[in-house]
Amino acid sequence: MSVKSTAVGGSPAKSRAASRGRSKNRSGDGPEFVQLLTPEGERVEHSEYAVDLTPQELRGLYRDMVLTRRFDGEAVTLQRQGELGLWASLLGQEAAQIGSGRATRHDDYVFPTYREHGVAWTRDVDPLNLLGMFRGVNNGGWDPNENNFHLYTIVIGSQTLHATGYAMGVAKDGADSAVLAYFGDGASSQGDVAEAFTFAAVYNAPVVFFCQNNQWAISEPTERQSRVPIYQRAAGYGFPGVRVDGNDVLAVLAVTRAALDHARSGQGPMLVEAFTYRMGAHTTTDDPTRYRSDEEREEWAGKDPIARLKAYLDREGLADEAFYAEVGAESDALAKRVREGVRGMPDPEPMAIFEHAYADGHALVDEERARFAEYQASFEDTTAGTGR
Amino acid sequence: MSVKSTAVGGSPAKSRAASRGRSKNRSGDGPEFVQLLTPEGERVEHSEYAVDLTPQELRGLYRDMVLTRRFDGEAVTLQRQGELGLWASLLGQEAAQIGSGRATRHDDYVFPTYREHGVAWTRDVDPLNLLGMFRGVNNGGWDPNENNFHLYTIVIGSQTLHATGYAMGVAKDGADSAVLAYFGDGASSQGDVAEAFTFAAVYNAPVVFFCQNNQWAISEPTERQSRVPIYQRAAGYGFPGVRVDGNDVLAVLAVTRAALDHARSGQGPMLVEAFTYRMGAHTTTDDPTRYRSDEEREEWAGKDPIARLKAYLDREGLADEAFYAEVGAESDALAKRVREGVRGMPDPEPMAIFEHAYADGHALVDEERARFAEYQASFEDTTAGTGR
Amino acid sequence: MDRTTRTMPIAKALNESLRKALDDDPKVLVMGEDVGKLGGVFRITDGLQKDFGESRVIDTPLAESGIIGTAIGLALRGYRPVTEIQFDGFVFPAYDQIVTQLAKMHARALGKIKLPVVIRIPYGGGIGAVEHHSESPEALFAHVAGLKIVSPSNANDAYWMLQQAIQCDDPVIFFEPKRRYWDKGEVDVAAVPGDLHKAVVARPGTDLTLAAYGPMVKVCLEAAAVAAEEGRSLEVVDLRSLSPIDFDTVQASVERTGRLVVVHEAPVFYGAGGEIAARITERSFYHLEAPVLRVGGFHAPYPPARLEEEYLPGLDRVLDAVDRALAF
Amino acid sequence: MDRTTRTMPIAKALNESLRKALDDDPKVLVMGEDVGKLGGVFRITDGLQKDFGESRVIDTPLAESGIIGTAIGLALRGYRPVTEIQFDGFVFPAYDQIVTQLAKMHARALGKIKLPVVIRIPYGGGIGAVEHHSESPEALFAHVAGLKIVSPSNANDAYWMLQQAIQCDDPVIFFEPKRRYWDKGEVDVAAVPGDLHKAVVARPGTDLTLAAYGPMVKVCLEAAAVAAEEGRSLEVVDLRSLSPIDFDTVQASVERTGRLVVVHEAPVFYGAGGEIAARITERSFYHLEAPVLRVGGFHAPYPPARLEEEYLPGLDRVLDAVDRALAF
Ligand SMILES: Cc1ncc(C[n+]2csc(CCOP(=O)(O)OP(=O)(O)O)c2C)c(N)n1
Ligand SMILES: Cc1ncc(C[n+]2csc(CCOP(=O)(O)OP(=O)(O)O)c2C)c(N)n1
Ligand SMILES: [Mg+2]
Ligand SMILES: [Mg+2]
Repeated sequence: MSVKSTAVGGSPAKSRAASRGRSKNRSGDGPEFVQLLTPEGERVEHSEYAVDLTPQELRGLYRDMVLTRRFDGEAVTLQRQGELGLWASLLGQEAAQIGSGRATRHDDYVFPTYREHGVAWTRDVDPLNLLGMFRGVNNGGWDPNENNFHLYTIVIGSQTLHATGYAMGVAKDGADSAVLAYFGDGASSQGDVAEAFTFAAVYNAPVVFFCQNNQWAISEPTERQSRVPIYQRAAGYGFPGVRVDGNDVLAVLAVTRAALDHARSGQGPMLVEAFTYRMGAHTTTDDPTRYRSDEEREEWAGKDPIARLKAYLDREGLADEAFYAEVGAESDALAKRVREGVRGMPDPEPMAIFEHAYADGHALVDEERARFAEYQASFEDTTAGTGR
Repeated sequence: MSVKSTAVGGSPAKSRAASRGRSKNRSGDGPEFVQLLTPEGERVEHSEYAVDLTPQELRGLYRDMVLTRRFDGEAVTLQRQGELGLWASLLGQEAAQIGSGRATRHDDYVFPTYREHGVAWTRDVDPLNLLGMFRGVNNGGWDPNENNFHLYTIVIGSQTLHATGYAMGVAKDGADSAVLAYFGDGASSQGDVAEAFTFAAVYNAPVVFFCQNNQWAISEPTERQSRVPIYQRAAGYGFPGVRVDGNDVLAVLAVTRAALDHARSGQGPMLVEAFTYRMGAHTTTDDPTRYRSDEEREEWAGKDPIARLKAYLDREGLADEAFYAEVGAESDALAKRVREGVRGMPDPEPMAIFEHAYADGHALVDEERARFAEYQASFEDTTAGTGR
Repeated sequence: MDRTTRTMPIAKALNESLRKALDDDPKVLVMGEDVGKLGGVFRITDGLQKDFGESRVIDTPLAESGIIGTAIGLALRGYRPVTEIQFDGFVFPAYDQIVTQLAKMHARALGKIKLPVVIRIPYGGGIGAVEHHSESPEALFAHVAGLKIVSPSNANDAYWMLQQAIQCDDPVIFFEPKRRYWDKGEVDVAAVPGDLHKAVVARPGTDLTLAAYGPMVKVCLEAAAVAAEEGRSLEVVDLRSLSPIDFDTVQASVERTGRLVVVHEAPVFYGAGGEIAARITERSFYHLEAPVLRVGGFHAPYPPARLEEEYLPGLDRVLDAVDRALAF
Repeated sequence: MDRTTRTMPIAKALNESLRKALDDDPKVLVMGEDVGKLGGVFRITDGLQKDFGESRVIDTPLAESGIIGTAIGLALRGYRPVTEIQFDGFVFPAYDQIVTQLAKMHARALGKIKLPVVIRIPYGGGIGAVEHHSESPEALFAHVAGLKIVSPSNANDAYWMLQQAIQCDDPVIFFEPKRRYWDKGEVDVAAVPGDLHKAVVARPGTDLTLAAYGPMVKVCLEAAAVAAEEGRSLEVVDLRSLSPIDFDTVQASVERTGRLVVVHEAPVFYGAGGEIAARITERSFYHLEAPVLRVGGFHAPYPPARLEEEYLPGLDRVLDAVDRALAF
């Protein structure tokens, strides 16, 4: 009696080396994922996923990625200058974010993590809004319903359940919108994400789970979260999963659009794993030299999503210098607006502490607010010798 | 651009009917599971799983199942008589429990839910110990290390993580024992179970997850938890899953033994789904007529695990009347011992409330204990007229 | 008794209240484990799925974090989910979603979104159940800003407070005194209810105030009756709400009686009694003729059923505290 | 300063304490997110994986329930896991495992098994962080029987209390005052430590007692220094332990000074201050010349970083409460 290489209906019992080895899980090359644009910018076809974009649309994606990267870089600088308390850079993930964000319709609803600055851009969220929480003037604070873009969520994985519930509501309403829920490779380990898969499957909710596998959860490589590619998890919950080259904006767009269509046509959830790389530090307080090699980063620099699309545009003659210059100028203008905007961002009033604890009021909050106002006022009358 | 029936590397995007339909998920017939004994008691072979048991071993399994069922029935009666506050009957799940329990070695460690009375039997746990918590004299209370059988766990799914941690420890110790973690179809939805899968896979822990899919979580059928068979979940976490006919004690034994061997030989976790049926109510307080049909129950009565093994024994002439008579007598004796034992089970002393809150003591507990003792003592001196 | 008033057990009052909410507002949903065909393990949702359909009365997967997490999403979509947690001890898998998401999301959005989610939790002991079925975890939620916590003690409050909780735009945890489910009382379905968070004097008295909520109100009323025979006049305040707490009503009572005993099933250590004692002592320092005393659970896991009578505060323990307070 | 005494920041003292524990007992494990190569986001586990290997210093998947749940299993196997929760606000996914399993399993087994699991949690505000990185959830654990809760305020206590927590056979939640990580103090690695759960008088005084723990001890000591210049003598008690609480030491202090102010970062409502106020008032009713006052967080979600100075109890708010207590 023994377990052969294949259990009934299950996956092959992989050898320890194969299932846990770094190379397999992390390569991301080859036929294992959907790719429409090679790192060299060559257009390739895929049997199932296709895009047919106008030159203008292609240039639009390029512009989105460049502006997003510029905004992100500016935020890193602003953090260094002390204007922000923290920043979580998306560097390297522009294709994953712009491709998926541009796949959404206006009536779709997006649930981000804390790093989806590029997705926010595609949803017309003012970049300045994103900075408030990193500056420490609020904990989010934009109106999620204005652009159907939910607040950033810091507790890992939680938002996948909110997205699923929202999608259940969409289905109840009989609407044909879809919901797009972002999460990371690290987040894939959280019980909440598994519960979201279960609820989405059981209620056939129109939600697409979009995992940006940037291969790191702070200092932990993806092998600390899973010994098989994350997209494979979906099958076990009864819905399709697919891995896409996350640095290929065309492939991400094609796959996400298909997944959203799948969801909105009543076929239920789908999981997309965008295989990409976090080029920067986890956040501005992180020091990646402690846990990963320069070579790895260099290797991924060669797969840069923006350079890749530019190579394609140039190869096909779809963009000229004037276009690049214009995007450059737009970037500069954006950076300037962000810089000035953040510097002019006022600190909240102390009384804001009490402002939105409750929608319908709470007697204790009222009492504490009144006492605190009194206490604050007491300083105005006195000039305490002890510096009190 | 569309999602075809097969996503890259993912599972087929099932049609709504197929993936959510009751019939598919619940049939359990056919080649979808490992079976070595048909409901009629015919021995069939399986390409991967085999058992070769002596007549004595076969009779042993029969005896285990009969005694377990008798004990369980006695407990139901005791509950009706008010001797127990509650009972969770295993009726119908004897093969799943005896088959898997008998697959364990003495040095293996078992983490049950609250219904594994048959497994406890195979681990030599005194049945009377199991009754304490249902009588309300303790919350478990046996020494888990005496038989490597952990306490019953009531909060659904929690124990799968304990089992995984324990297995991580076994691996650290370099021991070749395995750990067997029970859970239900309902439990498969809990985030903790998913996290257990993740930890077990990442650390290659020697743990076998054993799901008794008895098709109901109180009043909810398995479709409320999953739209595909539960064993399929394992593949998405990178380890093998297999479904076995849970009413076939030989198949359960073979598959569980293979899975435990798989685990102890360093190949990591495995998931076994035993497809079975809860013949009784969820617990003695439940009323299953509110949510399921008599026909369903009748259909499953035809697959009775004990009748099935008996048919085989009789067909092959492996047991005679004397044997059955002996088992009957043993059952009667067991029932009597249990009945008398439970009736003689003393209520705990009030001061037991404070007894084991902490191992190393806690000042407040000491203070409350002392005060309570004083308070209790005060009644001894007085005869209050008001009935106080 | 006029036509709008009927006598019914608390369980029935809750059922009718849910029915009315489902009837009045198509956005109200009921969701939880076994709330459908079974009608919940306590039958509080009995018959609702039959009448309102599976899309409004939803049997969920067995995952509490999932229940609350998806309820949040449904609320974001404009629904008003009324969730059921099967027993007190099973709310903890959802604790993260409740404390870090549900409680904080309105503030996180600077008020731009609302989270009208109700979490119904049958709580407390006294029903002879196994582990995790008899706990009183209310303090673990009341410490957290963004949540409102209430607990009715009688059928009329059960009916109306649940209506008000569902209408509230904030998340409300609705603790149901499970061992009182079968206690009957008059429910006036036409009465205009008072403030959800206001305490009421359930029995007036002059010598000492007993403050309690949920299942302990009955014990306190009984204690007051016994004490009355002994010539002592106890006032009983039914707090009804644990966040916010109506300190004004308690203070007014204490300033009449001069003494306060707070009673709850939950462990005393870090429990509601401490908060009430601290605040009332601060407010009424010169009125108190004795320290505020607390009667409640011990600092030990909830004991097995055969010990719960000793563990739970009963008449004797309440009157013992009354004696001690009066002896001060 | 003798040879066994060295000056180091709290962070370093914790690191050395973990190192010593790993050295002394092969059953001790360190586990958590990013505790390996990175050495933890606060570098408390810096260098430990390098020296003790991946099987004793374990980077875990990103799942807090999994961390505590598997730590329980490891403890059942005879290990002594010292787990790290990355920030206070991320402990809640593990809340169920902590409250229903870790806290209760020893009692459930009638004492037959032990659960020597330590949960280290950097807690509190003041570091300008984003949401969920500045909370003080200690009361949410202290209410639960079966857990022990401690929090050091200085380097020597950080070193020794962590040693003692690891040696304790009960689960201990070890709250580390993250904004004091870089505060230096003398650590005597040879001193025989006192009881883990004993409070200490950090500064003697006669007019009023300030009781605090963790990060607020420093604020109270500063307040006492300022008050001294104004001619007021404040005694500061460092509680060190929140479950159990050493009420004897607080009581003795209060019976000398007659007044008590409790200070913590955590919200006042249902916080540790309420428990202390209630109990000390009961014990020392006739000694108190003023009600016990509490200074702490408001009943609102922890605010964004630019408001935390207003939110957190500082010198001024402590002295304001002192003034009020003395004016009574
Ligand atoms: C519940 C919880 N635990 C821990 C953290 C701390 N933390 C913040 S980001 C992060 C890693 C996230 O990794 P991943 O999901 O891959 O997303 P990425 O940062 O790579 O985008 C961790 C551990 C958290 N925010 N929430
Ligand atoms: C966390 C939690 N939620 C809810 C419950 C209440 N409950 C007890 S058993 C049960 C159903 C369990 O179903 P399953 O896992 O299939 O096991 P079975 O009872 O069928 O053996 C539920 C919901 C619980 N014990 N724990
Ligand atoms: Mg990542
Ligand atoms: Mg079941």
